[in-house]
Amino acid sequence: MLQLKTFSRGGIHPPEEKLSAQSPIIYGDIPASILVAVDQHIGKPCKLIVEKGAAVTRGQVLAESSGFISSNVHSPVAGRIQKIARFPLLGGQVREVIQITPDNAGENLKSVIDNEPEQAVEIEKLTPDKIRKTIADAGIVGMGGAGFPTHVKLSPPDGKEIKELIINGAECEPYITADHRLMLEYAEPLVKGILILQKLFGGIPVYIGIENNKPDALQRIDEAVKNIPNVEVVPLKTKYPQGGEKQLIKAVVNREVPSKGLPMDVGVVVQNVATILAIYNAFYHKRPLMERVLTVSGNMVKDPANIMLPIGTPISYIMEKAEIDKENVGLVISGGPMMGKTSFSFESPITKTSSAILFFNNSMISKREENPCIRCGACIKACPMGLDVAQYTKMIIASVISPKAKDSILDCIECGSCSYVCPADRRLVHWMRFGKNIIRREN
Amino acid sequence: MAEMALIIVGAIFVNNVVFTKFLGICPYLGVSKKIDTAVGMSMAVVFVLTLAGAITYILQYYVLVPIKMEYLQTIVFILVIASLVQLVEIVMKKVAPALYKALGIFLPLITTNCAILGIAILSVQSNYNFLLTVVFSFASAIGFGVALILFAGIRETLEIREVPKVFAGAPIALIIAGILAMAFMGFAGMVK
Amino acid sequence: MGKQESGLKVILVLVLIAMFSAILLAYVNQVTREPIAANKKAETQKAIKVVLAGLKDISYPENPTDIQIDNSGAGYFEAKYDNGKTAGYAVIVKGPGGFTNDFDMMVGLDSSGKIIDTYVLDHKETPGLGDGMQKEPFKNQFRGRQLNDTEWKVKKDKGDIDAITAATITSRAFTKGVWRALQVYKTLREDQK
Amino acid sequence: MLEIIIPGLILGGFALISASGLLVASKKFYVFEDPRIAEVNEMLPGANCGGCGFAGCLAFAEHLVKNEDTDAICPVASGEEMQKILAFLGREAAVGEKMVASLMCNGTHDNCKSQMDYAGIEDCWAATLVTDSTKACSFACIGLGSCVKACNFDAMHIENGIVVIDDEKCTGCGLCVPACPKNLLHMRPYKKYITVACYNTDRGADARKACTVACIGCLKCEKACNYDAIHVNNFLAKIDYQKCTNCGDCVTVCPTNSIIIRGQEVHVAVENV
Amino acid sequence: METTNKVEVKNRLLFMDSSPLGHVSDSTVKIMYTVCITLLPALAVSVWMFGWEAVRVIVLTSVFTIAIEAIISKMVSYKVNFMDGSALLTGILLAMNIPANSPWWMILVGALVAVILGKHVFGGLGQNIFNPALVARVFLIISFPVEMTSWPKPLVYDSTTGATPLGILKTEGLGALAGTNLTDLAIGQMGGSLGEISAIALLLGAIWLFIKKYITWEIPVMFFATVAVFAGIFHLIDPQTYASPLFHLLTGGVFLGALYMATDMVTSPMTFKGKLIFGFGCGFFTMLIRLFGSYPEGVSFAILLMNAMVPLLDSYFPDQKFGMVKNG
Amino acid sequence: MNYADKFKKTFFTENPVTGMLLGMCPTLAVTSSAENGIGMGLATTFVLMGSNLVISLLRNIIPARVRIPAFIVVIATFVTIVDMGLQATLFELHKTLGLFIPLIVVNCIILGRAEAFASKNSVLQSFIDGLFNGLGFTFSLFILGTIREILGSGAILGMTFIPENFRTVLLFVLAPGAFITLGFMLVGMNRISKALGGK
Repeated sequence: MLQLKTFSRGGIHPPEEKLSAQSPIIYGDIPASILVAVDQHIGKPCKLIVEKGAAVTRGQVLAESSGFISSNVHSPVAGRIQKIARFPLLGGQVREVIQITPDNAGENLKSVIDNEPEQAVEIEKLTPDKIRKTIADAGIVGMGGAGFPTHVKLSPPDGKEIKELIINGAECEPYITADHRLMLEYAEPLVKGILILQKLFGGIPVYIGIENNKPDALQRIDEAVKNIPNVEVVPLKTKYPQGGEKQLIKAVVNREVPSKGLPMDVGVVVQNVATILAIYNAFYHKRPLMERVLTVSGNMVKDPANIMLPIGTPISYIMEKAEIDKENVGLVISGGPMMGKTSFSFESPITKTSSAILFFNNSMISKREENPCIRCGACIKACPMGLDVAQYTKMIIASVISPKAKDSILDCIECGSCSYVCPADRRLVHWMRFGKNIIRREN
Repeated sequence: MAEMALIIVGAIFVNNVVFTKFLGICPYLGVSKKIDTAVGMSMAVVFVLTLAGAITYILQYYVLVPIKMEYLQTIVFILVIASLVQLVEIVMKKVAPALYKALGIFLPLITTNCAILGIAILSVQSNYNFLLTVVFSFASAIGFGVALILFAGIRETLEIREVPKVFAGAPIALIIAGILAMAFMGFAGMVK
Repeated sequence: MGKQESGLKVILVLVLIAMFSAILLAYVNQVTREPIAANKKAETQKAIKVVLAGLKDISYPENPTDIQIDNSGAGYFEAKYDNGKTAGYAVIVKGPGGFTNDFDMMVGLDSSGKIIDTYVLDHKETPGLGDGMQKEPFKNQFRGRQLNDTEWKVKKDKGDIDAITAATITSRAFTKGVWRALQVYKTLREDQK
Repeated sequence: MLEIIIPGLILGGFALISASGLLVASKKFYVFEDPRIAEVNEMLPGANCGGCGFAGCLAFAEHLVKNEDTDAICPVASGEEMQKILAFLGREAAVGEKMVASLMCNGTHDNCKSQMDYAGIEDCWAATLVTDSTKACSFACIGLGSCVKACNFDAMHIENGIVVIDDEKCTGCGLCVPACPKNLLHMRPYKKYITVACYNTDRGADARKACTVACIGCLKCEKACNYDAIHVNNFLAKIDYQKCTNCGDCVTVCPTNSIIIRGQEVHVAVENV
Repeated sequence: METTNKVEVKNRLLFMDSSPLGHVSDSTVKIMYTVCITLLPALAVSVWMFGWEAVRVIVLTSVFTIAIEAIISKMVSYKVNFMDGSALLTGILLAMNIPANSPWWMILVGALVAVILGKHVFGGLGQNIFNPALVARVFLIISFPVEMTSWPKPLVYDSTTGATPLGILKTEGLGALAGTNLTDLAIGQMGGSLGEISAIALLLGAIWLFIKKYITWEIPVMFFATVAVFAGIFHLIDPQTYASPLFHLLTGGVFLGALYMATDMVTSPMTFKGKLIFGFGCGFFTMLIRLFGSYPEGVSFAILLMNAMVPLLDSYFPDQKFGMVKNG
Repeated sequence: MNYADKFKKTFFTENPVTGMLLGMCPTLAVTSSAENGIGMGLATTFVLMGSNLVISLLRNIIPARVRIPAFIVVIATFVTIVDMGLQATLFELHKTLGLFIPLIVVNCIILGRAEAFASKNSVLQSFIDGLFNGLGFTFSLFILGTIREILGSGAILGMTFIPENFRTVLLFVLAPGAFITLGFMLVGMNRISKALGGK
């Protein structure tokens, strides 16, 4: 067998725990209350354009993009705005949220979606500007977790040429299987979405990077793209954090995004599988980003599943459906255990970027006490960015950060590999994040 | 040639100025907090010490010995060194302001760096000829630099290690110097 | 500090201070020169007295006579009886290759070439170890030995000398020094013949 | 005699050469440096705290000497000292009133409950990377002591979940103000001790739910104030210290005890009413 | 922390922490004890060679270091876990660095120096610059040269003492070593400190550490290679005076030093280039001292010297960061 | 000025060695025995008193620009006097102190006191300042020398007190011991100073 591609430096192998890999995507019901967060992306906050008490329709814009790096937010349901107030989101932030009481609470999402059949799209006639505008209007953001507005990523500034498009199907985080299921069940729509982006950049080569721990998805996508020119599936060796943009580019096209640079600096755009599906929906169903598939898993979940839900569904709804005992839940993670964020409220709604919700009981909680660093170098070996994490975190703790270290600290992708392997239980990622915070505050 | 090599190895390692001769301890403790300043200081010492070695040799053998006033050695040497340092300071301030700013208050400290006077007197005592005096002064200064930069490297990491409060600062610096001196004792006997 | 003094004054003050200092020092020097010289001499005297212990009614020159043996310098005092006959020699040699450095030592020999005693003038050997060469059990074994009746090596090197515990190198250097002194004696004897 | 005179002449000669060499050099390579910088530096307290916005006292001294800046103030030096320095430089001083840092929150563990089991790094900024607030009120003092670390004068301590400031030790350097991720610290005049200990701009009901001593924006204080010194904006009262007279009327009327008297026995003053 | 715990009792709250929330099962304690265990073969050989005396030394050093660490844990403000294996490891390594006939008071001094001067003045575990066991060894060599240079003879089990092969080489020259059998040296049949003697047993233990990835190849390989090359050059120039490379590798502390002392995580560099230079430096200074210095053995001095250079190596020879490659 | 207070200060909190870290070279170099320490200390004290006295006398005459050379010449004069005087009277001590007698010139304590005190204060005060600082210096050297002598040679002031068969920790009379002992002594003295200051 050929040597599978992967990125060259660092990386770890956490237990995969893909418990829901064989559970087909199920469709949730419209919950009794929808909480749409006003800001679900990175960039300029958007502008609220609805008021309390107003009636809204499905797909209506609730908050408008307020600049280039910003994104619209749509109502996933028809209903009435109950309240606009600050509310804890998944990941512990308290932000403005629009609470909507849906008119059709209890209706299954499947029937809602089936009401919006696929329309024919003449790809050849789409202009790049039209494509970008449709994507921007649909409020599509990177759905892998970062939430960066997609149309911005697809608009390289003058002088930056995009030579390759990489579709991120690596899904390297433990537990999460949403993208895996999407690739299995939505292969054809995904290909259609990919073709739109390929058209946008004038038929550039497209690589779909999928880790080899998902052989069925590899096979399925491979079949779907067999007859399409210039689109190729790239099987990757399973290694965390292959799903990180920089690592994926290194693995697939063997180029390194320069420090402080963006993928477009090496002529590449990376898009997540779920984002591609959202793009497909925007064109073929004229449907803005209103639903997403997420994995519900963790040791408190009896039947780990992949479920499609309207954005804004409170997780208490999921807990009810999945019969999770609230009393015993000690830890809720939005996203995977390596990079996901913890949440403190059961009422927090899911957002565009929630790829998974993991519920754990207290056994998962370890109040790790930091021990002294014994300079074993495990963190450095594990770091996919080649950073001297041990040294930098000590600088941050002592608040004497050398100028050279500052650049490096900002290069950290917070993948968690270092903390994961540290035998001294040091909170390296948290310190690195804290260090970034200090450096940003200084500037 | 061999003698010169021995003098160099001897001055840098075996009889290191700081670790075995106890010269220049004040700047060793004072200017070793940052590698950059340590490097600057080392260069300044190399420059001044070599120059002072040469000048004091000339003074000793062409002025003091002929007129049989060796007892004026200390006073003449120090007067010359002090003036030399001040001269270097004045010139550097004008010619290389960046370097001057980096070394800051430490240039005047070179005057009271006993390594300078100590090495000058030692080379006279060792009866070296002019060339050897210069080489010896230079090598001694390099030895000082090696000790200083090594030590500055350690102190820079100490800043991010959790040294107990009671030992922080001078005590730990001295203890490290002690351990380094222990390690340097390994070179004992290398130069006969 | 504020004002700038005139250049002339600056120079003048410094020159005056220097001159005054020099004059003071010159005076002190005049006063102390004698005692210092005496002290220095006394030290050598003391060493000679130790290494030539037992020889009575002797006289020797003020300063050692330099002599060249196997590429290294040495010096010696020739001690004479009142009647002008050689009583013995106090030889100053270097103990080559001590643990840390060479050291200066003095070896006393009687007119027949027998070692009377040894004395270390200046050394940098490890206190408590190498400086055992100044102490009794070690020193004693040299007394009375001659060039030819002894293999001048430490026992480890298949010689006759007991090394100081854990200070073989020092012992070896010391032995070599003594041997050198004996060479000096040999040379002198040959010259006289 | 000659033996004494000659060394004198020789050493004098050396001195002559060195001194004239130095003199020539110092003329030829002359770099002007205002001697006043050193003197001003001597007059400054030498805390090197950076509260003035410069990199240490020497840099501040250099700034004072080189710029005609009469407003720059060393927060550590008393007004008198500052005046002395400016007088030395021949300028009129703008005398600053002593300011102290003041916390706009009273969300102790009793008043504002924790709503999570925070296990991350013990630092407010680090905590904000995980959550907006560990307490029910998202505006509340996190109480992990970022400001305490920033304080060079041992004037701040964490007590019962919030920071307590010692007005006597506080020099008003203001370094703690940017150190608070929740923007809860502000500078108030030392002598004006009435302060709104809340920063919650949520509606009254929401605010009250989060914390028992939250400002609910009821406007009672605004009405009670005879000096037009307190105003409610965005459901939060704010005192204008230019006008405040320390009369304490607002403290009396506040239904949630969110306006308090600092630097005195806070609770006694409130309960007496 | 304390406050959040208090609230937890009444009203259970969700756990909030920064990612990642998973963790590998390795721990400092596990690493320390693993290293201790891999030293067992070498200890066994030392017991075979020197008998109960060796057991006595091992027990004393371990007990002393742990006891001193325990006392210190009561005196300092930072947390010290004296049973975390680091004190035991220091103790065992110290035992391996001293002769089997060491008097108890010397072991006590060694343990004091190792734990206090070697570690706790710097702030305890992980903060030290120098390898504690080596600080102690060098301290003892300098302070008690008599005790530290009279080594019991192997397989004799009485109080006769002799010199190490390197000691003989230094004082009596190569000729005195004519009958030495390299196989004996590899097994450990020679005079020396407990851990100095058996190259094979040390290698055996170290292989396990390699497998566990607790040590990497750079330092030991560079160390061995430098010693071999250095010794080889001199041996080629003058085989009558200078011993063979294999002799230099198998005698003295090269194996112990290269595999266990120089690779000590806390006091060795963390970067690839740094490790290579570190290994080279250790070998270089070892041979410099062995060939030209007064001490017959230079491994401990060499490693201490290189320990001092670790901060410089770490900061001036960093690993290449991601994104620094020019894309061709 | 409160002399008693100042005296206490120069011995503990502002001790030239343990408080201000001045004059490290002779401190480390000559303290292998208490006797040497005292000798060095007293020699330094003499120079310190003399130079303080003279510099204080000349403080208004010496121009700022040649301040350092002028001070150093004065100091060097006294050092040379001590050098010659010791050689003439205490020859053995002079031999052990060796190179470090001329190096008193560059002992930062002396120039430091000249700069910081004598050039600004009256003659009597400067003289007393020199005396106290010198004694403080001597005190530190004596303590350090005593510790090293006890540990390293098993003797106090040259009198051996341990039995013949016992070992001493040689390292303490060697160079590394000087550094390490002083390091620990600083910790001890800081503790004492703190205790005294706390009263």
